[in-house]
Amino acid sequence: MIELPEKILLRMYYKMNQARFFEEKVDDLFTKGLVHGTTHLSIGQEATGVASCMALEKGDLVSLTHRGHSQAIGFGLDVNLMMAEILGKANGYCKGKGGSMHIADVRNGNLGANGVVGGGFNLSCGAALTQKYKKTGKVVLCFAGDGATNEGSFHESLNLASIWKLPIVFLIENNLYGMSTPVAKHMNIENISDRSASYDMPGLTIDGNDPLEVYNILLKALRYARAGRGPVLIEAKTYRYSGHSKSDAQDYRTREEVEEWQKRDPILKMKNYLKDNKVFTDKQILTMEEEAKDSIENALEFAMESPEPEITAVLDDVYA
Amino acid sequence: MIELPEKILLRMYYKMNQARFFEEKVDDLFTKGLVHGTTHLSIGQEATGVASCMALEKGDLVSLTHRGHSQAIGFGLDVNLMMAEILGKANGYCKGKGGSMHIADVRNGNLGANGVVGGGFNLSCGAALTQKYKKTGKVVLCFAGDGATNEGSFHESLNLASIWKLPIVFLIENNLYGMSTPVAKHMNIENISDRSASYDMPGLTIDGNDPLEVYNILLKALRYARAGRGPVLIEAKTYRYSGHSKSDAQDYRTREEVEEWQKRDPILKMKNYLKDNKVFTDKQILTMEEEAKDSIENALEFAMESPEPEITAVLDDVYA
Amino acid sequence: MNNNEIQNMTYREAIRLGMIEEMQRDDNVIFMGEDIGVYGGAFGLSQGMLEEFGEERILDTPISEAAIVGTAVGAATTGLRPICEIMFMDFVTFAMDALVNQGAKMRYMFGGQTQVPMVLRLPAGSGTGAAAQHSQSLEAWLCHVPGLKVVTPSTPAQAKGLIKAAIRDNNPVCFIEHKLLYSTEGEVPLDEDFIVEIEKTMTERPGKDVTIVTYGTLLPKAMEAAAFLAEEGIEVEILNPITLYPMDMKPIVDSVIKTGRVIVAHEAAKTGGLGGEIVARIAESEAFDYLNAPMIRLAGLDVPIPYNKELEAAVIPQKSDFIRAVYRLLDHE
Amino acid sequence: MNNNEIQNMTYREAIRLGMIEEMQRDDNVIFMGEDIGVYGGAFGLSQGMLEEFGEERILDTPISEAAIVGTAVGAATTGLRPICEIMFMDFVTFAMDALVNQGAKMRYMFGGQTQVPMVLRLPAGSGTGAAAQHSQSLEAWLCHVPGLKVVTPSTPAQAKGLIKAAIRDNNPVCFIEHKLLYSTEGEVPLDEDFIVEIEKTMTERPGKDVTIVTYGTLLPKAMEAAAFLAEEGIEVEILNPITLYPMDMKPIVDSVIKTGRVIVAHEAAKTGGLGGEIVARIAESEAFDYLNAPMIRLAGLDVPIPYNKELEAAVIPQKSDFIRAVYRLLDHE
Ligand SMILES: Cc1ncc(C[n+]2csc(CCOP(=O)(O)OP(=O)(O)O)c2C)c(N)n1
Ligand SMILES: Cc1ncc(C[n+]2csc(CCOP(=O)(O)OP(=O)(O)O)c2C)c(N)n1
Ligand SMILES: [Mg+2]
Ligand SMILES: [Mg+2]
Repeated sequence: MIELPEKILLRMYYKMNQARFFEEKVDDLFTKGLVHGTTHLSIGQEATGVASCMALEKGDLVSLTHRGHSQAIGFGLDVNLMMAEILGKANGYCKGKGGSMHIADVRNGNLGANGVVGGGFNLSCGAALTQKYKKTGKVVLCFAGDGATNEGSFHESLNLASIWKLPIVFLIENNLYGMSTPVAKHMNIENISDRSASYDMPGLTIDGNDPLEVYNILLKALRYARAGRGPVLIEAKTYRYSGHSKSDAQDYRTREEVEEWQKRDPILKMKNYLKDNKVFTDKQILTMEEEAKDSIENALEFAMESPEPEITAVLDDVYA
Repeated sequence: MIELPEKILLRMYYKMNQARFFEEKVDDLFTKGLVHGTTHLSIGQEATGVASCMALEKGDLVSLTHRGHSQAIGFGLDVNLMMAEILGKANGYCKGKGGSMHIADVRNGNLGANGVVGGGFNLSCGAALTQKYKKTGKVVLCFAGDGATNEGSFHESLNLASIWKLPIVFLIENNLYGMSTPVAKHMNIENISDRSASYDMPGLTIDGNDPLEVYNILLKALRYARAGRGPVLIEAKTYRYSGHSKSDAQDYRTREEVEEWQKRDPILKMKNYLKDNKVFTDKQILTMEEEAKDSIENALEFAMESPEPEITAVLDDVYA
Repeated sequence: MNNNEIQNMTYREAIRLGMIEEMQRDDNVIFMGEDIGVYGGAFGLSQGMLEEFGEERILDTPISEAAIVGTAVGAATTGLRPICEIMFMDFVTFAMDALVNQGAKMRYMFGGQTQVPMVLRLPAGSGTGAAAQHSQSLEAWLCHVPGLKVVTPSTPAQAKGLIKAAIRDNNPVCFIEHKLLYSTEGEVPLDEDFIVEIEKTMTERPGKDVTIVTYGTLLPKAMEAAAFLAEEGIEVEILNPITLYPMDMKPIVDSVIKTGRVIVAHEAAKTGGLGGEIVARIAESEAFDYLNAPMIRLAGLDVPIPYNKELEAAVIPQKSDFIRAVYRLLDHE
Repeated sequence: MNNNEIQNMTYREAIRLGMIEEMQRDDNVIFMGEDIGVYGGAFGLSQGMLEEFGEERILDTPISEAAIVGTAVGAATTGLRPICEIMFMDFVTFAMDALVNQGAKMRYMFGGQTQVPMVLRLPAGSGTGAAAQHSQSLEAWLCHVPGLKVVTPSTPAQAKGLIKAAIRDNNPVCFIEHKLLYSTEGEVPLDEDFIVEIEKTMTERPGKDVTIVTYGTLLPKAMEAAAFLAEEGIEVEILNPITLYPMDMKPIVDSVIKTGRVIVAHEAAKTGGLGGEIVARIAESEAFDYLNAPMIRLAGLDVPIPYNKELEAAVIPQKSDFIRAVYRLLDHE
């Protein structure tokens, strides 16, 4: 049994709940047609999104995927500004120009969600090159999906990161599908972490639905990268409950499969851990959950009341 | 000791010599400024270029690299038409439009040399898909250099070939450098064939300067692919004696290194084998060499006498 | 089998039907792309095709756009006629080498030894709230690549006729589809030999006062503007170069000679867009001497596509922009 | 340090010197590319730079163009100012996603949160006998991407001044170099603060009869043609938009107003080339009413670049084409 400081456990549990509520709310908004565009929910993947980021140090950087809400919340983004962005408002993170797929907080080290599958790999190499060059001691955590590891950029980036010993941890959230395509159909290997062998870098497959395992392994991997030993590839097996995006009939999987995974829900797992080990009382847990829920209600209210961008803003920020 | 039919040994030795003389002649033409453009010589790599192709069956296909003269001669291209192409003549393989980097004979299964490093990987997948779809029983031999295996297309193609079980043999001519960059600087692994693990495909590293080893391993790999078991990755270690291209000061390697490799020359090795095993008499060997040399003199003459393309040809063959 | 029936269907359904007919007609036609099998394609273009044609012909690929296009090129030069789908045109960025340096040049570079009969389907355009990486109109790039053909239908009938022509063509054809048009309806001939010839500009509406040249998703807006202006007695002629490259300029030049006034419009960013090419060709043609007013380009603003709905709409020419431009041309003394 | 000296040097040497000065000036400038270290770059642009700046700042990369550009984008958003070299412009095809969907859009997409100060050096053009995959001029693609800047010097002084400006700019700047110009010589200011401003069109030769707008490797040919015509008493004005995007149109428009006749020329394939954009902008400007003859575009033929020397030359506009075009314009009544 791994012992973690209460403060971390508390933040982890709170944020995982926040992420879940956030996305349920976003789902609701899309379903009601209140939001333009599409979104990719990570409900079920909160452990990989949140617990991984808990292991970061101040100043570390992240690169997120199109399925990036949990990752962003884990990294510490403000749910108010996230929700405002999704509603396309002027005070959203990207002034309403990015939306769900491009939430970023670059000044604080969140290099942004990326609408391009595999788009974050080489950006992360660049960010890590900066850390190495400037000897900041900081590490880049690069998220990607299983499907993304078949893009050429995965290969080029891992190779580059390896030969240049860049401080990056590549975290592959293997949720068993790239859109509708099961992993077994898009690659011939069981564990994506085996691909690390092509670059002589450590590779590890872990249970992505166990927040404490995610946290602990990430801590180790980050320490390795931070020590200047080079990049690490981690594959965390997990599952998304929602469809791929707004419109998905989910013909490629069974109800049973989804239900099977729901039994291994990462938030439930953590709740049981906290209860079983009496880290917090039931009341404390309930309070955390309620506070998380309230924060999302507030976020929605904040976002709703936020102003639309001026139409002239359309011409701003093309060039620095 | 592997026993091979005399006929094959004869063709192999003859063509390796032809390739060597061909390139020495081309080198000479460029040095004298008689040819426009640039060229990449494979002197020293005749075993990987020629012996590999000897293992092909009629109807099999090849995709060549920018360093493709030996490969082309191995596959059976006519040196007259090759030389005419290099001189930019109307009856060259590409009517003078391709030059050294684009020699092709598509109707006979030579899908062409490629000026783009890594450009042949996915073309080979396509050609192999045709073979599989049409159940022709034919295999594609895809050549590439060590440097090319760092392109994203290497990864995407090997993955695709693996999951679709395409009949391809990927032959990496690892000549220790990608232009000036030594392998150890562009990747962190000893053997490129280890990259096969990412795709669950057989991978093998062989002595690329031993024509008989190249031939025998290729036979096996082609048989595997032909049987519908999927692609194979072979890495053949070899060496080029000339500079990367026309203009190369070769500051990245030592004279000694080149000389060390010249002692392991593939043509010399084969000659010794033929002598030691008394396959052919010294006289027969000399005759083969002279015939090979003559064929190149004839090729040059043929090419010199060949007509220039009509200037109006510039507009032909853009569209079918 | 000759069939004179006409049926109402969507643009989406028309492309799908065209692909199905050609796959029934020719075994060498195969179809590759991400999630085109069970999922039926991100925009539903291949619904049911896996059931009909099986896994050998409907090939779900990994997320590897370069490999998709490169594989298609390799298959095309060796005897197949692949169709491939890039989920969003924005991701053709990954396949530019395979498309441009290989597919487009191979025939020429090899002195005519080979042909590359393939179709690259590219869903394009904004208006879906998908922001900067899922909304681009990059046709101008493709029209700058000798060896490629580029077509883009605006109506269901054009869509069916052009996809069939593209599949039968012996060259790499980029088939640009408009996400906002997928659900628009129109009459489509069921005749299996109904083809819309490549390199043909369509006259969508006759008129004598002002010529509008536009294509893709702007056509409906131009048509609405023309209908509005007709009530004011202004007769706009609308030309739609559904083959963008190589473009059939004659109807355009003839129209400008007749009207003396022209608007060239597209959704793509103005600078470097195809509008410049069309305007330049008009300027180089005999129509030049007939121009009564400077030519006008209406185009997307030179910005990435923003997420916010109002901002997104502000980037793209709207019906009102057409109307204003027509007035402007007519005011020019 | 102010230095008023002027030195004769090649275009190649001028770019190199500009890079060196900026790397000396700012530690955040790093340089990445294939074989730029010991080898000194495929065209010798970085000779000796490894010795001067060491492996931490002169980074030899694997053959991974997408990673080179993507890494530069990531480094640029986090505080470095990378220069990167793609060995031949033709291979920017591999890096289009990193450049277009990431580098160019990031600032806008993120609402101005970041900037992407990087330079992408792209050796371009034909004339070297390197055939279809090593000879392209693809500037038109880049000028269709809001968020990028595109510059292209024709002389050594411009080369030095522009590379320095590009490195100091806070946006992704594509710096297009011409292989045939590398060995051309000219006078170059040694002043370390000598900068050629981005977004500036240069008047290379004043004249009053005909305007020629051209850039890159065609400039010398246009200059030779102008010298020839001057002997006949024809005064050609030559304008060189060394920043192609965003382009400084004013001097061009002013010149056309003065001469009433214009030739727009480039090496890139005509269709979809930047010539169309320039012609369209002139047509949209107040210069339209001053045109005494139809505008002429001189450009590469719409074919891939062939290997054979004569064929290769036939694709590209030559001095004689400029001369003929000028006569044609002057004959137009
Ligand atoms: C380059 C690119 N290709 C295709 C898409 C469309 N697309 C968006 S998400 C997705 C699936 C990604 O799968 P994976 O990497 O496993 O991430 P997940 O969605 O499962 O989190 C696809 C195909 C895209 N956005 N970018
Ligand atoms: C995509 C691409 N990038 C760069 C080049 C320039 N280039 C030509 S050959 C070469 C080295 C290739 O190395 P390798 O694959 O090992 O083949 P070798 O030359 O050693 O046979 C390079 C960088 C190219 N032709 N294509
Ligand atoms: Mg997935
Ligand atoms: Mg090599």
